[in-house]
Amino acid sequence: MNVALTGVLTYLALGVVGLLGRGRLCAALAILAGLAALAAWAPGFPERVMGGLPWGVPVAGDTLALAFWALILFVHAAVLWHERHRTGAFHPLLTLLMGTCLGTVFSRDLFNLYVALELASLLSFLLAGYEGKARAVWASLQYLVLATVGMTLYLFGLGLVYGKLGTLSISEIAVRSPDLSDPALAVGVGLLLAGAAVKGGLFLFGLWLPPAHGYAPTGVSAVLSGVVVKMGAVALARLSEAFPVGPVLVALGILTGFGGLLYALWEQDIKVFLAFHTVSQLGYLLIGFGLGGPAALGAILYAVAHGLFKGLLFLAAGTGIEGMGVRSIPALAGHLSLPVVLGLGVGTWAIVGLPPLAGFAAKGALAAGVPSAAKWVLFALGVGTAASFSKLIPLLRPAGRQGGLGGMGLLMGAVVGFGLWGLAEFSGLMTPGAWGEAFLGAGAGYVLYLAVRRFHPRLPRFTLDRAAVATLLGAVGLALGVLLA
Amino acid sequence: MEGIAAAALGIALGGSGLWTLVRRRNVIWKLLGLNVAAGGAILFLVAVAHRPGARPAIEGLGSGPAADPLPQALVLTAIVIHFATLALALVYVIFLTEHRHTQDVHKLEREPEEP
Amino acid sequence: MRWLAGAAVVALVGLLALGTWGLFPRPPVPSWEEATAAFGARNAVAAIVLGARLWDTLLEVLVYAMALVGVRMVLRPLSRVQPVPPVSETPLLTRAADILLGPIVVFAIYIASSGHLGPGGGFPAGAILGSGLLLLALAKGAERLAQELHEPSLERVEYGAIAALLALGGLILVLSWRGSWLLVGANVLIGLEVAIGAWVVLHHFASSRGEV
Amino acid sequence: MATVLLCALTLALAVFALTRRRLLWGVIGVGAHSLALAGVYLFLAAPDVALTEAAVGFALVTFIYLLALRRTGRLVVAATEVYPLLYQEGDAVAGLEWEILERFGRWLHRDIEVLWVARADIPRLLAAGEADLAAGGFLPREGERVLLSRPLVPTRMIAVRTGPGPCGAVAGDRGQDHLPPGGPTYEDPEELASALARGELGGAVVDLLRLREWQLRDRVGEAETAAVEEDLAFRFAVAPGEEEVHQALEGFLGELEASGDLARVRERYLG
Repeated sequence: MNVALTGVLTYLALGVVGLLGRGRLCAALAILAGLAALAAWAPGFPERVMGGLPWGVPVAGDTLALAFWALILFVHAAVLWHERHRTGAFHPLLTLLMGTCLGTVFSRDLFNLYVALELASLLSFLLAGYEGKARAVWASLQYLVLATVGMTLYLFGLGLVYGKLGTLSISEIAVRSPDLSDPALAVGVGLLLAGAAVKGGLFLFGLWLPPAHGYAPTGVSAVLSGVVVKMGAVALARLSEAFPVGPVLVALGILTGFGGLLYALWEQDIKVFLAFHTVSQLGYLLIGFGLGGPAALGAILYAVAHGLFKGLLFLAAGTGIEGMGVRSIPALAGHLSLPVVLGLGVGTWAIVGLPPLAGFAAKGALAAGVPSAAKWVLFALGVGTAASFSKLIPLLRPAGRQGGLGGMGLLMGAVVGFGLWGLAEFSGLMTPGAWGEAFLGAGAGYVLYLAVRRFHPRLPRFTLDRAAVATLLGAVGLALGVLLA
Repeated sequence: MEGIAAAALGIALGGSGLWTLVRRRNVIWKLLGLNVAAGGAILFLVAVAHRPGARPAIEGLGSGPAADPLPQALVLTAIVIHFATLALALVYVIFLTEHRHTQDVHKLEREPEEP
Repeated sequence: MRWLAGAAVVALVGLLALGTWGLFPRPPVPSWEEATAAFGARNAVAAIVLGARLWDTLLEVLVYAMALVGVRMVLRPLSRVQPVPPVSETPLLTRAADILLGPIVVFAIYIASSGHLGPGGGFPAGAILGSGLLLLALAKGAERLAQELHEPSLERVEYGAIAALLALGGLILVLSWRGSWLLVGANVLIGLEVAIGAWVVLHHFASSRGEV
Repeated sequence: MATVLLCALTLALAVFALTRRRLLWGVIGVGAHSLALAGVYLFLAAPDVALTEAAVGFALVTFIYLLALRRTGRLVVAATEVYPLLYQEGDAVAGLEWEILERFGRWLHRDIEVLWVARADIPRLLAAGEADLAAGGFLPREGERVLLSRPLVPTRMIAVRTGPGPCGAVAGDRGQDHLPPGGPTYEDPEELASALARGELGGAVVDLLRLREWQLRDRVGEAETAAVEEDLAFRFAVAPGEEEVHQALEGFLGELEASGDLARVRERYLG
């Protein structure tokens, strides 16, 4: 515990020192310190109470924390390399954000999770509005309003849960196996879930996410979609460890998965499209965390894989937009340079789940751990993913070879490496059945794309008022769901 | 009695604040509503910490049962976090008023002229 | 939309009331005197905020500091070039500010340094000091005060305070050091950070205003 | 018991604050509510929370709201409709004065909000700080303390005669001063016009612009303008406490006049 905590404190301190100058150097040092700390606590550590009993914050270095530390440090390194020309507060803020995420994933305390999420989101929106564009600032303001709604709900839930159980430690709550038929507890847990769902940007709760991520600077989008959003999913996973809310989480995951896809399918702005897609991919994580056991392990793997290839996709898309000055997918077609096309291609191949890249391995690991009914849901989500990503096919025609790979190279290597490691690790993936299923899903997705691309349905736009009402209704629904389930 | 009254007040504040949030069109009004709602949630936590006839959780201050210190400590954190978020939100409101000349949510939601 | 919003709020309030119903009567609080004494405090809330849950407090201080970074980042480019005149030139206000500032500073220092013994702590102390500075700014003119409080060095002090707090966090959380001097140190550092922050926010809000 | 009463007071303050029309009152009300909330915390044996709530939740939050309002606050304009100065067009506002107000708002970086009220209510709204400006068909009477801008559109009060019968006017309007004793008054110019059209009245004391509006919409037929009572001008009126706004408005109108824009706008609406 001490090593991990020292690592996080060093990370944060280097971020703060970086605000005074030499931000990039501090960021590099922080990554090194983080790597050293990770290596020192690598196999994990059992739960300990930081600060001592009876009020301390319990932390543990479990598999989830381990996987996320590796992901966070790697993505941070790639983005640092990709955005190395940036000066000023950019890199220190990024370092602080990544340090916060490192601290979030090993926390096992309801209130500490909330504080950490609050800091992470505040930092992400500083970074999203970094370039001072009115649109990004409006997106950030919307987010701040909705996040405060989420915080209010979360605090009410915390009051109910703490009032009933007298503890905030996730493990201790789990040991007491709380009875959710008690209305106080059920409503409290529902509100906690709603608060975490707002932070995580789930469908109907986090409708701030697509604009905020879509209009952020390139490297920031990669970090936000790759790492930061998943902190909300981590909080939900922790909640499901404490309370028996697996089915609610699975339902939320299905809703999020298909809801995000619905919006991604027809979106033409490439970065907003990718952001909607992040929402839909959170569905996989929630289904995995909700089912627990081997599925949860699959969800962790998928979180890491998604962090790598979504980061890659955002870096590629952002580089393309910066070079061209336009954002819509048809306008970008045929104007992208070779490195960008390579990045988009590898990312798309991976996210659709085709072998031998990371998406295939992670989706395979997830599917291996779920019951057969859930397999069909995952397959349908995969088809939808393939359908929406078919839109990017016209972009994959390079128009020149200027520019370098930058941080994309690092992420590309990781996507390939992760995929090959997965193939070697999970014996079930090296079968013709698994490969056939993957290609069948991609093919079905392409056919679906051909079928739907002529329609242009007018999906309801989520204004701030609607998003706020949706959040409140969602919270009511979750509380009722927990109460009645 | 005091605890129940305070909890009820907290819930009522939460409700009225959230109602203001969803009904008003001006962003600053929305933030005011949120302010009241968050205050309600914080009061709710303090009400949960309270015990009938309790004294503050400070050694040597009065006698008898003390209030639960943990929620009170959490609330201190929550108050400051809320203030920080609010300050940032108001700064964004100033920025938007400067650039878009309005605080009306419906007008802000229309696409801005600049790219 | 209106009905939906009303239904959502009413349902939420109803659910909360339903949940709260089951909370009363409240069980007794376990004894905390020993744990408080272990941290060298008499105020249990201070022992939690500055000791057992210093980790939360560190993150919270960072939240506060990051909000300040945001305020600076957004408002600096919007600042007007022309100096803002003092709100009022009346000698009464200036005199009152001069007389009040001393007690305010003393009170803030008292609250910060005795927060582990009685009610108080770094956050209210910093906020009170920040409000006192605003009072002074109203009397003297924000720009003049801003010149006297050199902002770049304030910024350095602020970040230095946070770094020191993080180091203190290492001592308390990693090395398990205990003692009332640690709590006083943490409270004073937090108070410093909050006061500077409050001043920065208020000053930026006040001086980057439009023509009226 | 004291706690319960304080809780009730806190809730009442919050409800008071959140139901105001004017943001400034909302902020002040929420500030008072926070202070009462700090008192509740004191009663709940949470002195630390009370202190923090008073210092952060009350002092700092109220300060930043007030400063933000000073920076961005909207200008509230209390007005009565009069074509073509200030009138409603569907949901939107239009007219000569609206065009000037909109440009003034942009110049100040402030939103403009128009409250449509009865003429007689305007002085009260200005005095209570519920509105900053008055516009539209507002011609201040003797003894109404307001700060006046420079004249925008010249007009005059006239007595209209359509037949035998008493003479009417709008309540609180300048015309009331010239009304023969016993003449009825109406809340709304529209009501006055209908009374005139129904033949209940033999005449009215109104301003020239109002008469022109009625004639354009055929509300009065054979009208004789009986006597020229007084030369006046339409202008903005600023609430008595708002010297800063008044100065800014005068400066802005001065610029507008010097650049010739004011004349152009006048030309467009009045021909």
